[in-house]
Amino acid sequence: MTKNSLKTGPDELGYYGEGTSAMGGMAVGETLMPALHELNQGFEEAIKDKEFLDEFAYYCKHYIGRPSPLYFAENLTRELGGARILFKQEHLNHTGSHKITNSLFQVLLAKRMGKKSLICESGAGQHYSATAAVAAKFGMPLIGVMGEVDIARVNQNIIKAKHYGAKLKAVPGTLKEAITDAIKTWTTNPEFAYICGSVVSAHPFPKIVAFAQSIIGREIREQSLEQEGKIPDMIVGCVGGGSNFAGAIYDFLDEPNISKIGVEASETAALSNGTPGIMQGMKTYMLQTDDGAKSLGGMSLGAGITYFSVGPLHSYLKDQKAVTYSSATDQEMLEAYKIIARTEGICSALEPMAAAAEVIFRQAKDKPKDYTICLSLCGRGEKDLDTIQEHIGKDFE
Amino acid sequence: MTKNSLKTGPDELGYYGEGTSAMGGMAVGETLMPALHELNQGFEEAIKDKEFLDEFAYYCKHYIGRPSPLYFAENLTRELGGARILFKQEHLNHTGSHKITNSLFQVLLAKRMGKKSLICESGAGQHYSATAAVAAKFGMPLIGVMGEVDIARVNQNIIKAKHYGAKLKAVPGTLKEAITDAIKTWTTNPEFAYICGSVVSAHPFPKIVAFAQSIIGREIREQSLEQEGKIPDMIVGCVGGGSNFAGAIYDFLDEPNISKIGVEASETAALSNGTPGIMQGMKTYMLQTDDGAKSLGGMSLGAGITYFSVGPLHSYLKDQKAVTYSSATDQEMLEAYKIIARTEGICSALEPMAAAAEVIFRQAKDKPKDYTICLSLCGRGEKDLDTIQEHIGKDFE
Amino acid sequence: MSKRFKKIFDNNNPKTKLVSYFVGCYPSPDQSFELIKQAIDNGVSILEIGYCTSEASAEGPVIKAAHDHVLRSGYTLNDTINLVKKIRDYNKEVGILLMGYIANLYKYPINKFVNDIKKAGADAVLVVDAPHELKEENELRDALNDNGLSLIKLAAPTTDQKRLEDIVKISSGFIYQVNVSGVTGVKSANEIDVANFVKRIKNLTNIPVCSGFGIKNPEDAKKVANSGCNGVIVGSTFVKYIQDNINAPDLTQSFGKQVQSFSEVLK
Amino acid sequence: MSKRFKKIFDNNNPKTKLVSYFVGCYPSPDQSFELIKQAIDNGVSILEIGYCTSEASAEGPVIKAAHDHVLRSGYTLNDTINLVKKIRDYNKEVGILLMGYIANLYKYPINKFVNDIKKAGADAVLVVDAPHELKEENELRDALNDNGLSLIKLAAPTTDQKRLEDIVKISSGFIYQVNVSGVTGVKSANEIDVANFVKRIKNLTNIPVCSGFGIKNPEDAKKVANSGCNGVIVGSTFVKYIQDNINAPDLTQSFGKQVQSFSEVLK
Ligand SMILES: Cc1ncc(COP(=O)(O)O)c(C=O)c1O
Ligand SMILES: Cc1ncc(COP(=O)(O)O)c(C=O)c1O
Repeated sequence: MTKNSLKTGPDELGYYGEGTSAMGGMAVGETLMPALHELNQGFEEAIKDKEFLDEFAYYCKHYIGRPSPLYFAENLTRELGGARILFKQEHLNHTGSHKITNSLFQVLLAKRMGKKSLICESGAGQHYSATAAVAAKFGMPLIGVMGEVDIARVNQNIIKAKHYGAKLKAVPGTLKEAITDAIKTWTTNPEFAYICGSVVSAHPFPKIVAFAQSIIGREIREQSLEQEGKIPDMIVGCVGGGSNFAGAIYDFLDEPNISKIGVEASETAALSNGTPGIMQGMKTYMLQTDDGAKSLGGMSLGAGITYFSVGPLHSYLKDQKAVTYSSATDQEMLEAYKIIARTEGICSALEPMAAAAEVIFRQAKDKPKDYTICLSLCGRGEKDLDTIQEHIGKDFE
Repeated sequence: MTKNSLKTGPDELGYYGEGTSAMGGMAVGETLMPALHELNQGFEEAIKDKEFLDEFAYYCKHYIGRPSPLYFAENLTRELGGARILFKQEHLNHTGSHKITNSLFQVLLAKRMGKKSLICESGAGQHYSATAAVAAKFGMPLIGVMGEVDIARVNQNIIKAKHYGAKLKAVPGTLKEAITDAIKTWTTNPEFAYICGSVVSAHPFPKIVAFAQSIIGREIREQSLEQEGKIPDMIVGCVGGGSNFAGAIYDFLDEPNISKIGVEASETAALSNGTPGIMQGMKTYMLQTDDGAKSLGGMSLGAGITYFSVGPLHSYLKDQKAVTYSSATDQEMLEAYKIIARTEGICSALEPMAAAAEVIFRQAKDKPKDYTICLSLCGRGEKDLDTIQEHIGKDFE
Repeated sequence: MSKRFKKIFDNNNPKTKLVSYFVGCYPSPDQSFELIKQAIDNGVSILEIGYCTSEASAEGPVIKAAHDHVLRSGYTLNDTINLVKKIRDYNKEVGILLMGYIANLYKYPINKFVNDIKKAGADAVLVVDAPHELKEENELRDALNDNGLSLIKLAAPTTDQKRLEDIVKISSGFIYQVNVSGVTGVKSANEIDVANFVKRIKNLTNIPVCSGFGIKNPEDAKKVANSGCNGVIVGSTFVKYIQDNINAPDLTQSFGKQVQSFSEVLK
Repeated sequence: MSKRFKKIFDNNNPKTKLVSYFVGCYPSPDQSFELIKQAIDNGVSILEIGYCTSEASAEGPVIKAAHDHVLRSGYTLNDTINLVKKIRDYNKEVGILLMGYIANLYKYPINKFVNDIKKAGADAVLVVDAPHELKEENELRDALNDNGLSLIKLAAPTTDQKRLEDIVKISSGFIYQVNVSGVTGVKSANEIDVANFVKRIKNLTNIPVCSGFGIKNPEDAKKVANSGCNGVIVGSTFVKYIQDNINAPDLTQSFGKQVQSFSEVLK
């Protein structure tokens, strides 16, 4: 990796980029700083340990079911009449989303570091149920923090996590409040391992999560070369904190000829509508009041992408103009859901439908037929069925 | 294959075995007989067509996500202290069970035969939602028939199938009534393709479904040889109609040193408690009144294994003493669910928990540590969460 | 073929026979007997007496409800065979055909069944879900033939020429020509289709053809009779009449008139 | 270090300083000013004036509720700086420290913030989520130093020796010794742990040490004072008193007594 590579990762203090415009960092209370440094050291050691990486690869294959297929969406392609669309089928992973790869990695890391208990936050509950599954598998107790709004809308994940033996802490609000409270819970128990669900929060979490999820992009490269004879021309993924998309594009960051589009929920489009700020442990783009006193942002139907902020890597990539960021509305997500259910027989989670909307409504149609777009289909829809029924149930009658 | 192989399949009229004790056959009305013959011919042609088989393999890999992993259940093994337990992770398939492999195969076959519309029945709704997904993918309309009791308990599958564009026909009762009504619906529309969900009904369905699902056993062989250095000593699967278990054992039928145990729900244990009879298109063991006028059998919590009868292949294998059949109670299934959720972080469907109960409570403990048992974990639990919560929700508090 | 069937079809009066289906023992053995007597007295030439099974796969909602009623009431195939005996005692000319599914016969078992119904005075059997590909069909057919009884075979709109030839070859008594693809009592028959189908069969054989499914009123019966078939089969329409009037005190009498309205047009 | 802080800690009376935390502008700027005046009048040596942010990650439920109230009411960091100015106008001796999160300072931005609070009469700043690893901490520390103001650093029970040495090195004013791992106002401090921790810091530096978190009553304050620290920090306990009595007409007076009950034991 050259000095100028976008893949060099953050510096030792967690900054992506240099000078005052650098993103990331470590903005947490003193109580947690030793834990973060310990984690960073543990991570750096672990990824040099072949046995550890083999263990991660073993469970990726046997427990998660990786690699997730790269699937040519023939009908959708035909219907749109433009680019050739590939789905990266992360929804087929155990527990139903990309999240488990990260949970698995961090829990293995925690185990390696001798940790005995786990904490996590969650938006859509995917990270919670995934971490709970892995926690059960490795015999570690877990406390998950979630916002009450999300708990109500993604109930099945809560029940599954309970069956795996995890304990839930409910706080008012959504993912944002869950993250703040998870940090408080960690501050109260700094000897626990905090299993962060996306490329967000203080260093070294963005680095660790991006590392764990970068397997997605490496699989895409290998599968696309094998199946399509070339790598995709464009990669599109939804962005809440940004982990599935970071994972999908990481391996391709130094290939500027590959277009990369990250799609946020329009109600919480930090990269399109936000400004740099420092909250929840990191400097990054976010929706906030001018004085930085209050986070802002509405509610999206995509529980996992209802997040006023975004991982610092994405802010950096935006500033570098290496990646394009856009947003999609609830209406567009629901429309995309319908189209993909009907054409491909896939009941997707709503979050990746933000990315699908970008592909369907804005990217695929006017592209030539040999142009390939890889869409990160990062979650299955069971958790969202009630929400979908409530909003567009009548459309299916 | 030798004449005496258990894998020779049924004869041209659908009989497994010879003489009056032969099982299977074609007991349907005249209206459907031409369709069955046409289907048999279509099937025999298709499986000689390399292109067709390649197409099936292609979608198995990319759409379903096959091969499903063969997973060493380390914690469960440790907890039981006996045999080494492997899970065949069929629940990781798209739509969440083994059923989709069969749906895919039959829909591809229907397409090859020029069929334009589809009918299916379903118990747990897994076959319905799987067939609906595949039907959407190949642009064919589908009518699914389900019992009202099942519709109420596995509601998510109904909603997903609706989103895929399928139409539901509700009939009073459970799987048994759904099968009878599906045959009526087919009789009314004999030009439709009937996509049968298990190794049941009239010839050639048992043969076709066993063929499609036998990929499970071939994967088990290959994975077990690669991972374990040997094939499993025992294979255990739940039996409703018997397709996942048939698929798991088919490749091993001529290897008598491999134990094979099929586990029914104790309320509808046709093989343990039934007698031969002819209903729903086939001669097989079933629960019925002495005069053959009425099917019998109670209700199991496993919607997909609440079936008074069983596929004729299994009746044949029972009579041949080639396979052992047992049964598990609701209580045992729920206990097994809890143990597997807690030890392995897997939220399983209830049906395979019948097989898990056999392994956990009756097989694994007293076996030596180098004895391997492969459990067919053929469905994920989301569809059953309400039922589980209702019955043992308090156990998780 | 039984002598009785031969006599029925050899007779030119009525021109087209009225074949009528009854669910045996519905709504009870006694009422069933009274209704059937009315049918005989009002011009039915052949009775199809259905025995019941829970998984009947060719019955529409009307006949299914009657089956369920009989099964719930606990009446069995034995009760239906007893009913046949009573009918035969009442009338020596009417043709009697037992109709149902293979499930019950297999358990009876088949040889004993043939013996028992012969003794009771039946002429034939029709098993909806026993095509000639089924071992038990062969067994049943042999036993019936050995006893001078007929196995009535079905020919459906989906039956192709080759298959029709096979069916004709093994048929005796008459051929039950199914007019529509579907369960009993739902779809209506199309006049032209019926006529063509009858012609197809008549080209192959001299065995009488009775045409059934979808006949809802005397007008339908008349139209189907015009197709050239030897008999018209009315099932769900009669069962439904009984169902709809089950509590009417004059059901038996009014049912007789209902039957007559069909037999009249077939003279 | 500001001259004022030096003077406060050089003075032997009171033996242990009472440092008290207020949510700036809570429940309103005027009431906040009145309450703080009472605090000054009843023996508080150093005031921590908190400014609010929605994602405060170290606050327990009591202080969080107060923050939320202030944010909902629309009072800003500017209002809190104005409050500081009024306090300074009222009293020249009391130490004033602005305390909060980096979010608001980053947007203010930092240089302007330092200018404005210096003008308002503040002595120091404490930023909960700005460890010395953070670029903005460095920027803020430099600006404060340049202006003769202090950046108060935290030392936590989790802070290891190496890190403590680094913190001590960059500290000025005093060191905020956090007694428990956790958010404000929940866990209680353990006497022995506190004493050991104070000793650990004192071994490294002469900079005063103020000990905070988990002090719920005068007795706790006394025990913590016995550890040898230079100041005792009371936060949630005072905020909770205000919260619980928010509608009491004599809140201001009774709050003064409440403060006095703490300052008394520290003399
Ligand atoms: C299905 C799904 N997709 C996407 C996301 C967003 O997370 P990220 O942006 O980190 O990929 C979530 C988070 O919960 C999710 O559950
Ligand atoms: C999860 C699951 N397992 C098992 C079964 C039983 O089917 P079979 O016996 O054909 O494998 C079903 C049927 O619906 C099912 O959904």
